[in-house]
Amino acid sequence: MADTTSGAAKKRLTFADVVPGASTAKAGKLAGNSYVPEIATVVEIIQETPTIKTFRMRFDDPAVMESFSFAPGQVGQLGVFGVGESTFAITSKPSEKEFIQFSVMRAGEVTQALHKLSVGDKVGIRAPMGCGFPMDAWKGKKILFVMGGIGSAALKATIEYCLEHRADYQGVNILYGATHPTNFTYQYDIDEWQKREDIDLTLTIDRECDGWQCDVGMVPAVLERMNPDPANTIAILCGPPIMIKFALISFMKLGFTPEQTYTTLEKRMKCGIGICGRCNVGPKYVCVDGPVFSMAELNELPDEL
Amino acid sequence: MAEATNNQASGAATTGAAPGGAGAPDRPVKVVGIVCNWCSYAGADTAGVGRFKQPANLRLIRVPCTGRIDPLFALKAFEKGADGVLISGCHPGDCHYSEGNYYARRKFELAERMIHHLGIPPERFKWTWVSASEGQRWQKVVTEFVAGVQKLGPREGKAL
Amino acid sequence: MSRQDHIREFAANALTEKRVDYFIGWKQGYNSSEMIPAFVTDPAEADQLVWNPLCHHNLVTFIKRNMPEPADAKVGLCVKGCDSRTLVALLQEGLVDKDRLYVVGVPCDGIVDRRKLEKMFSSEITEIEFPERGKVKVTTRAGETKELDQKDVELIGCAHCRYPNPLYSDNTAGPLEKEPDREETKPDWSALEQYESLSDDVKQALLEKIYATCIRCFACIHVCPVCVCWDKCVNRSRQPELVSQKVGPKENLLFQMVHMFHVAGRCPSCGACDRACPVEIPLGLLHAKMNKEIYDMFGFEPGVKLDEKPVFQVFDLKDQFGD
Amino acid sequence: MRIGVFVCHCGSNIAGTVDVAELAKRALTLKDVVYSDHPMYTCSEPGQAGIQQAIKDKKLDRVVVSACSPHMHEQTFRRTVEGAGMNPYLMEMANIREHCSWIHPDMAEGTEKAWEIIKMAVAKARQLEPLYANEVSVNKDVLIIGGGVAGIQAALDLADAGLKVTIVEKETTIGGTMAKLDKTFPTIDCSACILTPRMVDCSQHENITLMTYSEVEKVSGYVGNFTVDIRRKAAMVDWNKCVGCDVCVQKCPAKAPNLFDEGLEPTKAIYIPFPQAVPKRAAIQVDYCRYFQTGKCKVCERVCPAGAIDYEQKDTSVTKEFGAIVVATGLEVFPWEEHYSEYGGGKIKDVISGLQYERMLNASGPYGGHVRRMSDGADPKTVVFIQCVGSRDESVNRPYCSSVCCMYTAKQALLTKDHCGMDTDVYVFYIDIRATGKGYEEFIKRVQTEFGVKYVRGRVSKLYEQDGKVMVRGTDTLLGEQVEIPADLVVLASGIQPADGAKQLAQTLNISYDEFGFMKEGHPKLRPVETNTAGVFLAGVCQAPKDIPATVAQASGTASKVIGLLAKDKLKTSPQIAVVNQKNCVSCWKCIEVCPFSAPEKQELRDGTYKSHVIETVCQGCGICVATCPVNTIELKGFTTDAILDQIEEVLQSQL
Amino acid sequence: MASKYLKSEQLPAFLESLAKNARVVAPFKRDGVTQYEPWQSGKDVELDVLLAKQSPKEYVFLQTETYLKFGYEMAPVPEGAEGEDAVPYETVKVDPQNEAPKQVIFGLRPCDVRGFVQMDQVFGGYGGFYFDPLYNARREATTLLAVTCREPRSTCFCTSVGGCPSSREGADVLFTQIEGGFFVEPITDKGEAIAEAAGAALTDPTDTQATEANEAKLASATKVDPAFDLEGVRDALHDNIADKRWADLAMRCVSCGTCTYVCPSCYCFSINDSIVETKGDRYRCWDNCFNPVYTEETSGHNPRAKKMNRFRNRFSHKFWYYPDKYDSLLCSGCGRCIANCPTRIDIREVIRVMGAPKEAPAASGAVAASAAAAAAVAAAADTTTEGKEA
Ligand SMILES: Cc1cc2nc3c(=O)[nH]c(=O)nc-3n(C[C@H](O)[C@H](O)[C@H](O)COP(=O)(O)OP(=O)(O)OC[C@H]3O[C@@H](n4cnc5c(N)ncnc54)[C@H](O)[C@@H]3O)c2cc1C
Ligand SMILES: Cc1cc2nc3c(=O)[nH]c(=O)nc-3n(C[C@H](O)[C@H](O)[C@H](O)COP(=O)(O)OP(=O)(O)OC[C@H]3O[C@@H](n4cnc5c(N)ncnc54)[C@H](O)[C@@H]3O)c2cc1C
Ligand code: SF4
Ligand code: SF4
Ligand code: SF4
Ligand code: SF4
Ligand code: SF4
Ligand code: SF4
Repeated sequence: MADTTSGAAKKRLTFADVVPGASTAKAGKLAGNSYVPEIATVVEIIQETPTIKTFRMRFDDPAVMESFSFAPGQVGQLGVFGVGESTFAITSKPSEKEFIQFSVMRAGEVTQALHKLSVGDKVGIRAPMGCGFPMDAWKGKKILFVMGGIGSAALKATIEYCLEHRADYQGVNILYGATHPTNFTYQYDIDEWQKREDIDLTLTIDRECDGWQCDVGMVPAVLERMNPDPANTIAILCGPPIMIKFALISFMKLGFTPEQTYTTLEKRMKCGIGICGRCNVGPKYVCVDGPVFSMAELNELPDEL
Repeated sequence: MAEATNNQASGAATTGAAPGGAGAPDRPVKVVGIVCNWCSYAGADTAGVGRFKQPANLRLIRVPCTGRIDPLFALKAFEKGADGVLISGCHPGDCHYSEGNYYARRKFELAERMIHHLGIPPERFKWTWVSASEGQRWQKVVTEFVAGVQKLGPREGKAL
Repeated sequence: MSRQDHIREFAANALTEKRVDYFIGWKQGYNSSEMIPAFVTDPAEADQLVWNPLCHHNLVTFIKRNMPEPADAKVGLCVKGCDSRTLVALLQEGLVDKDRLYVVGVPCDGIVDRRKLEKMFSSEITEIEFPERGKVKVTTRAGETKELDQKDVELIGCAHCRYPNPLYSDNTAGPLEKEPDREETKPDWSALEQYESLSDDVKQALLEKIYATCIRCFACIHVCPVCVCWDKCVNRSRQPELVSQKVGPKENLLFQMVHMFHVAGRCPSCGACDRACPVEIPLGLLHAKMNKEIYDMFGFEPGVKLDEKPVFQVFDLKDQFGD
Repeated sequence: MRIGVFVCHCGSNIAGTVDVAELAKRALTLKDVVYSDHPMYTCSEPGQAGIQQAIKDKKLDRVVVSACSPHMHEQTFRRTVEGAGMNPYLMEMANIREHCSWIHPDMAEGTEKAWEIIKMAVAKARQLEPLYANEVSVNKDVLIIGGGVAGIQAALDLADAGLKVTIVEKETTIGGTMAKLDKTFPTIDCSACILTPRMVDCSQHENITLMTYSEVEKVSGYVGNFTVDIRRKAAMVDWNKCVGCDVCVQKCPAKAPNLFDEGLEPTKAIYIPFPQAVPKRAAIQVDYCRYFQTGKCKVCERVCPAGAIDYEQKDTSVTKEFGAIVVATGLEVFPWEEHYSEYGGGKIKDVISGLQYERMLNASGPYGGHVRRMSDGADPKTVVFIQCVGSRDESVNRPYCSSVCCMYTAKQALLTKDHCGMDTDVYVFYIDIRATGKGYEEFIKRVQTEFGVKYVRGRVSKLYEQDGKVMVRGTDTLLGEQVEIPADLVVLASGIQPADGAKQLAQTLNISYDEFGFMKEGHPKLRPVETNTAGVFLAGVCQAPKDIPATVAQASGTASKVIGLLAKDKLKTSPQIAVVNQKNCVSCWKCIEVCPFSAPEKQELRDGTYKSHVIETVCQGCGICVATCPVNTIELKGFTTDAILDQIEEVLQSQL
Repeated sequence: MASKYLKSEQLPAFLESLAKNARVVAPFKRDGVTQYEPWQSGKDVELDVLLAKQSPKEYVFLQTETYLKFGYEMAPVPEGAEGEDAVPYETVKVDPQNEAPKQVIFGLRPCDVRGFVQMDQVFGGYGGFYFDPLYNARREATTLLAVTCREPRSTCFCTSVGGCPSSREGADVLFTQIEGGFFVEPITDKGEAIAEAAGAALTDPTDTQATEANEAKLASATKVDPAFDLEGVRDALHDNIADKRWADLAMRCVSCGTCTYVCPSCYCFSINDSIVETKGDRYRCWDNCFNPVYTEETSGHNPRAKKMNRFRNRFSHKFWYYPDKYDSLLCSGCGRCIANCPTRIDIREVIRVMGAPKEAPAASGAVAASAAAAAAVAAAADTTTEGKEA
């Protein structure tokens, strides 16, 4: 996470200090014009649910595609020229080199425009942004993913990361809820996960439905039924605000501490680089300090989620 | 106001087309027409069927009812550089939705007066009624209106 | 009892008797030259309330959609003549809940245009007193003191005010002011004449100059009591994008036209927008013209009769315009 | 997005003055346009097949057909794209024929304009969204409001077609105006003879429910699914018991005005309008009833053999569901007394209205068909008819022609001669004679020549009493001289106007009406029996003045429209309607205020706040609410603000 | 760097000399309203009115700034192509914009300058954050010529937030009005260059002039009323975050955002696209945290839905959030927000109430001359004698 309080570099930087293309982590952040998106072409579109589509895009500049890397949990600004940009979690596998992937729920203006895209159309991408999950620090722990609806997008890359580095983690446990069987994203992956021995997957839908074989009930209730052991576990939570609210209560009931419970925040954002002042919750900026926060961090902030 | 560069000056920057020089004063005027589907659009059709010649300066936008037309569309057109705006619909009493044009005429009347208040000559804005059968009247309305606008010439570099 | 005492006494009683949870009036700002809206909840604070010709704020603004919380709070409120018309306009459309309001009407004999005053002195005005009715005594930071006739420094609308006495109130602070004979006299729009006489080109140039200075701060819209959509204003919407977010004379003027159309038939020219504009754009020029034309078209004055509907929400088969 | 553009030649209709091939080529430079073609006749079989092929091959997701007016072929091409699996509302037309090639003979000019029209259509196409028609199930019951001849005719037609019909009639009996008439023009056949059998049919038809002495109070819902509250007024008589024997009426001591007889002679407080009433049931006019006024009497209760009198009866209300509603509320005679002081304003006894005269002529009327002076009961020797009283008269705000008065006056003039003898002097003051029906003109001629009725062209300026006569002073405009006729009886051909309460009813039904209260048809020529509110139809004089043949014809026309509507089990509603994005709704309710169809309603959300919501099936898609909503949070699907603005920008793009 | 003297009559000539190489911006009065505007010869600079209505930030941080132009093109279909090849494909060209004409702003007050200093941190990549090329290009091309305040207004409180009416911090040159002209102190290299370019318009000052300037500075510093004690404000805001008094204070606010637009240090913005057919631009434009839809998410959920939230955010940002990030304040005490707020919301009052530790309720009325103010006066005296690198 960015060092927000250091106030270290007290000298005003000039262009001379910010050599374009510099490669150290810090200079990389400072390099170039962070407002200018990279152009990418849509190479594949997958209709996940009636309102969610997954887009795979390839940067037009092969060098950019090649050097692109991100940490699980990081996000990007995906935009349609003429309509605008919006923030989305990167949902490709962190090791993926062929394309960058986002899953977009149709909501407002930009998402509507994205949903109108066809293969071959151009988009602009600014990524990666924000901080990912401290995956290294979690080595040797059990990871419990609790997600609902489009929240799965935010955790997709992280799940993939855990599966790719399965040996590093003691357990991978996924609880995924949707309103209706047709509203599960990544059905193809789910089928895959269900087959794997080393993943504990629980699917649940809100209400009974014909032909449904897995759990029924709201995520928090199912979570309590699952009764996971908090010991040596990291819980990651993502979904609609109402789900988060009640799932948190369940977690606390189950004995999880705020320090071991993580979530990724959604806030409206524009610049994505900690300037425009839109996504802040108190002194924290979701775009640079987040979107990943532990509950312990959030408890320190004003009640403006 | 700060910068009068292309950044702040409206519109012009968007397309990159040079505003000032383009459109010598003698270019044909461009008139935006917004008409209701049931009467005036059909009236224009009737004029077409009757081969009633009209000036080619008008571009029509079809909406269901004059009641659908926000007077701000006219202002928006002027903002975007229209030389004239024509709005037409069913005669009062003939509205397909029975009341649309009664609301509309109040708004258009105010719009017309305010548009003049903004310094846009009244000849550049007209609202009227043309029924589906009045092909000839459509021709007359269009011809006269366009002639009036053409007489004033293109609008260049105006505030609105 | 002076009007001010009346207001104080009324507020104190209403708060003590719990008839209202809040009382909104005016009080002194950071010095005696500025009055500001006051929200009193404690009867003991009622003596902060003031009434004088600097109390220009239209307090109806505070009850339109962002009525003090909780949602069932009862509110006491002072209104002047022009303010009351905005209240009536809201009531006409059922946009405020009468039962939650306790309105003290304050008959008004003119409000001082502080900006007019500012332009008369080179140093900052730090003190304004009213030694007697109709007189204004101004003191500046440089120590200069001057006594002026109130009529000379009043707001532009006050000279021809047709409704100095509130048109809707539950209680009146003191005796009524003298009203003009409204049967005899028509509304006066002479202030517009000079602008109206300009040529189209001059008008355009002038507007361009005026609206170039607007910074789109939205103060005008947010203080407007009859604008009910301030938090969802279409001027800020990108879907549809009726007005671009860019600033420029065209966009700024268009943005004002949006506001104008939305308050047409509901705006009584209370002038709140005009006074709120930090860059002093004469917004009243649009609203006065609009009201003039509406009067001409329908013989309608906004916010006067409770049982009327704003003219653009209704129609009349007999409307006489159009061809 | 992948748009295909098809620029039609329309033979030489378009290609003659517009370079279609060039446009098709240029179209490919537009953003999102991936395919273009210029078929010879796009609407032809091969033309449509070409579009469908391109949709499949080129994976098009929007289609722009640049051809004729959408009024011509929008439906055609919607079906075309639908046939290729595309949503029909993703097709947009650019009208380059009626609006371009046919009116601009110059090729260069025409091509340039067509190009911009196409660009606008493409701009709009980008904004199009797939739309899906809503299906609603249909209730097959029909409500008919008004039991005059119009209502009766429609009811019988519908009932015969197997639909369940309910007639709501505000009087105690059906029959309406026609039941009051004596003979009918031009055949002079007896009105009752032809009407009463139909009234009886109504009461006996298994598919017809009569609800007389009832009124419609509230209507909600939409075509196929109306919910109607009907209030049945208390008659103070239990109609299940009443057998219509008339004993109570004979014994009742209290007099009351007889409205059926147009007030000629009083009836009793308990009354049955006329012997052939259907249903034949008694009702008490409480305002005149001695018991209700003084608390003593109860004669009727004592004499009623069926024990049907019930002084405690209260109004009752029922709620019923219908799929369609027919309005047939008919007419009312123009209240001339209030407007014509020059004719004595009702103070001169021997001046009566045409309908009163019908009652006088009627054998079952108060005088058994005996024509008499109202003042002294004497036989009249001179009878003067005055036409256009309350018709075609701006000064009383009745500029329209009542359409039946010329004819019924002629009829009454003829009957006068018949009843009072050929030696009776009969004058008719007229302005014009309107006799446009079949055999009507001939009838007038006969009245004039065969029966010697004297027609005087001119207005009567004054009626006044002198020496027991009514002096008729007027001008004969043909001779250009003043005339003054001492008359024994003067009959005013008072015009007709919509029934009392028609405007309120129209408001309840949400249909429009003109300033006089005549209900408005959907289109004066093409939709004469429909209204603009889907599912509500008109029959008879409630729509406009007309005579019985026209009334009956219209009623049958209406019936066939209703049958057509209800023949379907499901109704498809247009998806091009308004939707509220509730996120931004500020609950100002202006949309509710202005919608002519009351489609928007207040909807309570989960958090207890109210936001506007447009009832899909009620909305007609006019967009008035859209232009009114200050926060622009209502969108009219298919005509979104963004689409309109984009078109404006597209037109002016070269201007910027 | 040597101080200079500029005669009042020489001011136009001086500005003229600047205008040769750069655009000159200065406060002018138009229709009774003083605003920073591009200078043209013949216009009289307005220095009597202490503060222009708006801060000069709009000249560096533009209210609307197009930073990207783009255009879609459909690649033409090669002659005779068939099948998939015949389908035109879309390309998009982007053209980043970042023009920064040279400019000199004359007549800003030290608090205006301080606004830039504070914004510099945000945009300038302090603390390892992003470096904003748009702002910085303009900032580098801008020279700031500040003028010492003579007659502070009743809304001024720079001394309470660590400033002073003659502060040199951030300015390239400081002008101080004295008898007959200005005492001119070039501070930075940029300032020095300006002084050089001015040539003969500037003369060497006499000692009396230097003393006079000193006195003027001291006098104006003492004229600024102390507003509050900065000590502990940050922590108090943190502790008071859920305090009910926030709602009471916000009551009178109409949530318009005027305060932020006139403020020299508020910098929130929005990014929007506009397009007509195939050509469009992406621009950023001012926005503000009082805008009710500012934080509203697409679902309709708004983290700062209430006026109170937004109100609290602005003041907390200035005295808590920003300090946590950049170790200084985000307010220069210019008082513009007070004077231009339609209901005269007083930031001093807000900080007095909410910035006071919970247990010790704020003393009503003005705080006795605070340590910070005293220090500021002292500092002012200090800086006059000897130029200090900012
Ligand atoms: C860190 C992060 C990760 C996200 N990941 C995903 C994801 O993987 N898949 C997905 O479908 N959605 C995701 N979202 C939500 C997504 O950003 C919004 O649905 C999207 O911005 C809606 O934009 P719009 O243009 O369609 O709506 P509009 O209402 O038209 O948006 C207008 C502007 O508001 C902003 N905005 C509005 N709502 C939000 C919001 N909830 N979050 C952020 N910005 C907003 C955007 O900047 C947009 O430009 C994520 C949000 C954040 C902050
Ligand atoms: C004096 C006179 C003479 C005429 N002579 C002839 C003639 O000779 N030949 C000819 O062809 N035509 C004649 N006409 C015209 C003829 O009467 C009409 O054409 C015909 O009666 C119209 O029928 P209707 O069903 O539309 O209306 P009506 O007969 O008026 O029936 C309407 C019915 O609706 C009922 N009603 C009204 N409002 C409501 C409500 N709100 N709720 C429920 N029920 C309601 C009324 O009580 C009435 O029963 C004459 C008319 C007049 C006035
Ligand atoms: S208050 Fe003035 S500056 Fe602000 S938006 Fe309104 S007109 Fe523009
Ligand atoms: S627009 Fe201005 S004058 Fe009119 S009501 Fe609103 S604030 Fe008052
Ligand atoms: S579009 Fe609006 S006004 Fe028109 S019918 Fe539908 S809801 Fe009513
Ligand atoms: S007009 Fe618009 S804002 Fe007002 S209630 Fe209707 S939908 Fe809501
Ligand atoms: S917050 Fe107010 S006082 Fe502080 S710098 Fe901004 S405008 Fe000036
Ligand atoms: S503090 Fe004042 S200027 Fe700022 S938003 Fe509130 S009312 Fe507007």
